[in-house]
Amino acid sequence: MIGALLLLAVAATLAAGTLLAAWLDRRLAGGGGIASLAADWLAGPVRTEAPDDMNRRLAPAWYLALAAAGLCVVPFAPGHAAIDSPAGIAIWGACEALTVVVVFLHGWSPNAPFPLIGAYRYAAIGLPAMLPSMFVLIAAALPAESLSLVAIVDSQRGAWNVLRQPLGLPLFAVAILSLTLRGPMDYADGADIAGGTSAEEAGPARALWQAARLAMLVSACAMAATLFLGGPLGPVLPGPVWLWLKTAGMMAAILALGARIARPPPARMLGLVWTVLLPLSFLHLLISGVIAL
Amino acid sequence: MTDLVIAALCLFAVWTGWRVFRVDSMVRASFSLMLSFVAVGAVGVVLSAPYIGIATIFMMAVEMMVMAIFMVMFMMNPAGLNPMVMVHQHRVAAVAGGLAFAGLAAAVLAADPPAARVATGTDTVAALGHELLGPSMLIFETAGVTLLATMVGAVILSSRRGRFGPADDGSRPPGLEPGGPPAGRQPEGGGGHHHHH
Amino acid sequence: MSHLARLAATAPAPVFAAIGPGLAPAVERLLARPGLRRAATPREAALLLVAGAIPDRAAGALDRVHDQVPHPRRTVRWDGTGDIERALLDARADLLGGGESAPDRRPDAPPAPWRGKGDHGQGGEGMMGGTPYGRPMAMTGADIRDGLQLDRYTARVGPFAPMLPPGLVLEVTLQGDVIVAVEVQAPAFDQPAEADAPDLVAARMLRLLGLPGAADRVAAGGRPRAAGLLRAVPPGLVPVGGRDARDRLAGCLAGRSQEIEPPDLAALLPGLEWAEAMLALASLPPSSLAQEALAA
Amino acid sequence: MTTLVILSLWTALAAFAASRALPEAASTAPQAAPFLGGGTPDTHAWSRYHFRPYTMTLVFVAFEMEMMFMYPWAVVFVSEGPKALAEMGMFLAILSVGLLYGWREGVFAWE
Repeated sequence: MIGALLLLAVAATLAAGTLLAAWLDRRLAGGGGIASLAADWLAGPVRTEAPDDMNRRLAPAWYLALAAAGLCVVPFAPGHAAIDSPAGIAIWGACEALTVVVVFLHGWSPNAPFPLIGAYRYAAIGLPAMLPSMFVLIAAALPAESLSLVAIVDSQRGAWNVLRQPLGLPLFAVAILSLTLRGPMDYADGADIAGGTSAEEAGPARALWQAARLAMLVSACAMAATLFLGGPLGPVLPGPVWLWLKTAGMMAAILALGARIARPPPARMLGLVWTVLLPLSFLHLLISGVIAL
Repeated sequence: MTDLVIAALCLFAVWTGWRVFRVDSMVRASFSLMLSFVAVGAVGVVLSAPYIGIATIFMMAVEMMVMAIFMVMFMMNPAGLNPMVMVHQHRVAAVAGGLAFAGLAAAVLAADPPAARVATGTDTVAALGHELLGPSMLIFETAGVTLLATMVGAVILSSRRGRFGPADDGSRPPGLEPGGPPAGRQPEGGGGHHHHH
Repeated sequence: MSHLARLAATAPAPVFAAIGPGLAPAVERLLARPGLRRAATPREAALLLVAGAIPDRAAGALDRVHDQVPHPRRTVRWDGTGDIERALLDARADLLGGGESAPDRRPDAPPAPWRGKGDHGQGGEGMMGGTPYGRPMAMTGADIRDGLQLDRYTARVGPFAPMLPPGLVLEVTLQGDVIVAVEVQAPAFDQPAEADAPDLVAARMLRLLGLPGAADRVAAGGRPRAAGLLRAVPPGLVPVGGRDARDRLAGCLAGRSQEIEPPDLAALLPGLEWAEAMLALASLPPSSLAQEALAA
Repeated sequence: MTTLVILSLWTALAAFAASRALPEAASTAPQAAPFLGGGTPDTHAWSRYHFRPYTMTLVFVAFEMEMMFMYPWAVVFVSEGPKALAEMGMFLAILSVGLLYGWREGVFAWE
């Protein structure tokens, strides 16, 4: 019974969150907004020369499914998640890894030059950009003594992780930007490659892909709120409401951040990820470890 | 019920594994193999080894992504625009496959799996952690160092750019005195990339 | 009109601009208006804005871009006068109300005949031969960076590529995303002096740095309000006259206009990664890539 | 088991939705041609794509594999105490050596 309710909550959060994300995207980051999604949906489809049809149609679906799967491990109330697995954060990590695969397939499948460049660029940056987020997940598991997000939420009853692990949220923000193809980490869809993996996509397929990007934003921000802001913990209001509020706040912050940081060419970013972000995440794990003991 | 699910997952793993050799595109082949491993990971999840199952999926997603990159990079006709046969040396392949299957099947039948069920509520992840920090510490550390050696080896073998110039120029360190012979130990003959100035 | 169409009608009209001689600055400022959306590719657009008199040499390219816009689509021509925003919005409203879509301008024929040829009728033979699905496959060639002999992809980009100045046609050969050879096939169209204005040059660079909002603010005379602008540009990128792309961006943001001698693109671009090359090109004032400049 | 059921549920739902929402499309030849700003390509885009940071991916895979050990380790970190801290120090040291070596050889770049 509670399980069905939680699944319903996941679906509702994803749907409402996607609409909110589209609205915020338009207000804060100059994105298309809900009306543009509708406009894309109404446009006619395009099939490129000899494409990989199966992967072309499935890529947006997998992206959406990964967003939903990721959101399932997030507790909506203290002690209750749709998937309360002892390997919760590993499930989220697997969703991150599969996102790289899905974005690559999206760019590979049209058999066209700009999407192809976008796909490979994303693989080059998206793969190593996952490493800092793995350190962040591992560090969050230290004080909780568990990989389950329910336990991670419980461990924050005293103090939120954003205080105990100060480097965590900024590092995870990089992962969110990379997962949702935004701002400085959007190597799939650059303007120099005419929109990259989406350059040959029109009509419902484009609308679905854009919606999936926003859904992934909801999911990733809910995860950030759970890892660092105590998830559903909070006074007076019921747990889910706190989670929604924190998630919406994270979404606004990520959208504003993404629209205000320049994106270097990929070769430069690759160096930054390995030589700046990765040492920082070592430091983060060390600090979190010492504090947890 | 569990048995049925496991059987279905195994069938899926075998089917996607078979697809690897039937699709023409290197990308499809790589990700078919990934799906096969995902099914194997899912079997792990069903068998009360959630971490190992999910970690398999996690690792294989990343590794098959890298594999797809290299397959496309080095294989002729990587997208299968011209249909082709993905299996070479049919007879050898069939014999090798049969032998491998027989060997693995024998190993499975000969093994003595623990009969006791894992009690519900056992924290298998913590048990794994204690094992890694306890009896299996040496294995764990050896794995760490082995992987470091892998990293260094991969870099040496694949990188053209070296500390002292491109690898195909010998990547020679500068001399200790200006114009002198390169510093460090000299490779013994047959290196193929000697520069005599 | 369905509910969805009514909702879609409130969205900014997605416009892909094919810019001819003389109108580049006007179009760049036009597309920053809130009622319009600059489409990065014709696939994203419903309207094709043809600004100015397109020279004959670009007529075929214009038809190709036109046919790539998904249905329902409409072309709007603009000579630089009149209320073009109104015209675009009217065309958009008409399309959403069920107005007729413009038919293809080029014949529906594949780039090379292929049907029925080859063992499986896919147009190819063996592993690499023939023209499967109408095009040959790429072949290997030398590389400039690490010497691996992998496939080269040769294509002509432009004259309406949004990342290049309008009119410029480059025949580029890529290995991966690194440019290994460039030939300038046609120079950029002549544009008024305003196209070289520092704010527009800066805006073009900001757009390539993933900051469309900041680009619009700068083009409207404001501050970019974004972080890491100069650091994002790799140092030493395409130096011309002792100043690299980063210096040029800093100069443009400070409002200094620049005099640049025409660069030799065929010598400067090979060896650069695509994003770096496009950033370097955007940092040059378009007049330095126009006819008399390249002829000199 | 619940995990598996829920994850397969989302996957199946999404795949079903995509197959309904995105019907097989057909385009005329001029519409199907790849977008190059009005230009034309000589060949198919699918090719032996020269992925530049290939050395990086090899270092990455080894790195990633090493990190998979850290998840179970994180769970017992507090209960094992200083031993686990020393362990982490060693692990980070090993990873740092790999990182430093890669950096010195310049593999985190576009070849």
